[in-house]
Amino acid sequence: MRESLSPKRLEGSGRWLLKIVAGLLIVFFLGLHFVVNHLVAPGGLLTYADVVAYYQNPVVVVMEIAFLIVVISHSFLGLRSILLDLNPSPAVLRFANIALVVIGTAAVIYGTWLALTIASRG
Amino acid sequence: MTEQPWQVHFKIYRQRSGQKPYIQTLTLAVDPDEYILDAIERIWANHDRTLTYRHACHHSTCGACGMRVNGCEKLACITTIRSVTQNGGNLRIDPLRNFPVVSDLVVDMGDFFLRMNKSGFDSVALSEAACLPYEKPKILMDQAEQVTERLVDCIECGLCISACPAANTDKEYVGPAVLASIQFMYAQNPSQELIDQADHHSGLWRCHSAYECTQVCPSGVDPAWRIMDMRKKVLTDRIKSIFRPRSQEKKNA
Amino acid sequence: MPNQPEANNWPRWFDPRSRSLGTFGFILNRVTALGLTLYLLMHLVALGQLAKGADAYDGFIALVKNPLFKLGELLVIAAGVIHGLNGIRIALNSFGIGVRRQRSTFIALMAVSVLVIAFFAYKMFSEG
Amino acid sequence: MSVTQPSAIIIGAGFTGCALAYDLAQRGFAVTVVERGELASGTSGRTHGLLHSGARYCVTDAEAAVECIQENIILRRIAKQCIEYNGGYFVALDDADLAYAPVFSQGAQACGIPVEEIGVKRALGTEPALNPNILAAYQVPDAAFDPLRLAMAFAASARRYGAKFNTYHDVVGFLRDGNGNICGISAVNRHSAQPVEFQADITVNATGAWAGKVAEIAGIPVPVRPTPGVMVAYEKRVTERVINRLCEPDDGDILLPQRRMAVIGTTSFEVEDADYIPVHPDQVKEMHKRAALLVPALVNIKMRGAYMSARPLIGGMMSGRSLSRTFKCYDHRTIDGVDGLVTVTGGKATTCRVMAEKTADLVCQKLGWQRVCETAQHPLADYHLYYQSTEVAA
Repeated sequence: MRESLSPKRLEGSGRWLLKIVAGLLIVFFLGLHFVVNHLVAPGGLLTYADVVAYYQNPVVVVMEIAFLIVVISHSFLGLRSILLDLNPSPAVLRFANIALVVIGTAAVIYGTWLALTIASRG
Repeated sequence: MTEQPWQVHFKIYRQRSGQKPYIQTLTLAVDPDEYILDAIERIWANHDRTLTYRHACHHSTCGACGMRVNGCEKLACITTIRSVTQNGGNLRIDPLRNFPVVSDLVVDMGDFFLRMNKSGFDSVALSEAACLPYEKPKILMDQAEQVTERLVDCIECGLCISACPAANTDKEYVGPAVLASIQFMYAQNPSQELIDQADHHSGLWRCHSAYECTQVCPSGVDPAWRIMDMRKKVLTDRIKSIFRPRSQEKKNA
Repeated sequence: MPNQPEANNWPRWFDPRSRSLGTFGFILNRVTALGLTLYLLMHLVALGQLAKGADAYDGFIALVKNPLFKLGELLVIAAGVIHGLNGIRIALNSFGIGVRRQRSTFIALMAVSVLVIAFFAYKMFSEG
Repeated sequence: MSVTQPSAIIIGAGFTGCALAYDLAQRGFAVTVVERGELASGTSGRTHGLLHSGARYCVTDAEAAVECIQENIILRRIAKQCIEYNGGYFVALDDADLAYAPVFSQGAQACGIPVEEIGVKRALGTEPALNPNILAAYQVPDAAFDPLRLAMAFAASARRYGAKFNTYHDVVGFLRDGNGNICGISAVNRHSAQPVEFQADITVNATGAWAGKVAEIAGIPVPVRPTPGVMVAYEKRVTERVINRLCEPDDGDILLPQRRMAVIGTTSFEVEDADYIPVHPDQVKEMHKRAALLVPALVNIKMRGAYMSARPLIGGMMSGRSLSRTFKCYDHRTIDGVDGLVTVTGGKATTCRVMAEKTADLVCQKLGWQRVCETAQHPLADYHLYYQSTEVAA
């Protein structure tokens, strides 16, 4: 029997649900972002000093990092989903899996570092 | 017919097996209310005996004559010429997409039928089940007398698979008709096996909600609705299974 | 040889000819998804200027104040709004909610996006 | 005669051809089916889809009626996968119909068809769309079937026993041995335009309405006249059961539910060539009128399609409907002195299995092959598998 007829679970309900939940969280955080941004820095974050001041609030730091994590998760799961649409070979998919996890983790670490760095400059 | 016949330019995809395709042009006087399949049959009978095409029932119950008419998937047997072109207009006829072309307008439905078979698709069901759940017919008489059967709506014509943007690139995607069949069978008799057939990367989660399948379906199966319904069922089942005690899990498996 | 798409025919994802409204939804979502991902990565790199200190960042802000960058920024907002609203529709549909009204929902949400985008455009360009 | 496996070529993959392929393959033949188009793309695919109880013919053609009820029972058992068995009603619309009722009832009973008079009230209660002015109603075991899938189920079963199906192969000539007997055919693969030859101990011409044309290639006359009739499909399934008019077989006397549709049929006239038969608008109009007599609501329901199907009626001096509808099986050795060719034609969809059985009996007898028919005993293979075997074979 051809392998195509035996289901593989490269993207099952779990990963898919994660993408949707992350997507909905983005909407939530984006709303929160606008509200907090408006309350904390009504004039916008157009200068370095503004940004640093903004990051003095620990809620902001936590929120921005969480936002980054859901955005990265959603977009990278989405990228993987698009890749799956192209019916990749197992080797390509394995490479993509590793690449996405590595880049995603790196982006989150980098973002976290950046946020903490700015916060520490207050 | 009171109306004058129309002059229509047929542009038909032609391909001998293993050779390069080309477009054959043919101008025909047609009755605008003539069905496209009848026109094709006439072209074969009177103009070009080498043309190959699939057909059987000529009234949308067999699903053999699916083809693309001016780019859009149609059952040729119930599509009138009037509905797709005008007098002096063009009529482009292509084979379905996402199926291997055997020759001209004939595509190989083998794997698709095998997948339908695997989903356990039953072409006859109780009347109650054969319709879409959201349009259940009114029970017109006492229930006891109304135990009737029905040939179900899906005629396995493949139009939905041809129109689907996901099937367009992923040859492993089982496609709308098969997922609809799984939903249909699951609604009648839920089983873990059917869930497993749907819940994988080439199944339910490959759908990207373009709703083309429902748009082109000639028999109102609404495959997109069925895919979404099956998603709901799979997600509910998976979430429930987290809270289900292990002993019960075994029982259900 | 299950479905047999021609090789490398992904460009057809973006070909709406003789397709229905649903395909426009699909195309919009895919284009915006790719655009936003690209933006996300660029954004992260650009914000690295913050770490370099005040001068670097303020210089960067001055750069993005030119109209071309503003247009780009508007595109990002537009993509975000479209992808977000459309995404909500698809998420709801996937839980079986409003599937049969997906067409009208799509039209309504896109109308809302146009309004929201117009609002942002007005706000951004009127403030100079 | 031979201890080695006998071989057979079957020309035509309609109901008869597919059923015969199954029958012969099950009896141990190496079967090759050659078909000009797709499976069931001639008359078979375009049938009304009525699995006759036989009641339609119980007065005018008892022989056909008996065959029908026997095969009805068998097919309901072996081909359940493509039959909706809801039964049918015969309804009287006027006094003439009412006068026909006793004859009908007696005829049906004589043919062994379980017929039951049900009250008008009950008929209208179960089929509310029926003309409220009906005068009497009888229930019979009619059923509706899916034409293509019935052929596919037989073909899938044949494949299980090794039969090979060559669709899109045009027969262009017959191969002859030294004695002028037929030992095979030459054909053209229409997919590739390549010529191809098949050899076999026996060739069966199962081309129905085209049997005359195919036999003509071998210079043999077969008196078959294509006798088309029109069918009109409507957008709505107005009844759950088959509705027949209680009268002698007539135009537009059967209304059949099929999936979401209702299909009314049919007419009867003769043509020379069945390759392309235009749909006559006046016949469609006539059907529309007749359909409205049975179910008045059809007047306002959109037409979905109209099509022509050419029955293979066996010729003689009489024309049209009065011909017997039972099939005929010709051994061309006894009629024309040409061995190796058998023609089977006539009949109807409901009786395709028994036609195949009788033809296979004749073929076995000719070749001295002693195996009996078992097709009535086992359910057919799932029709989906017709295609699967393509791959296995390839």
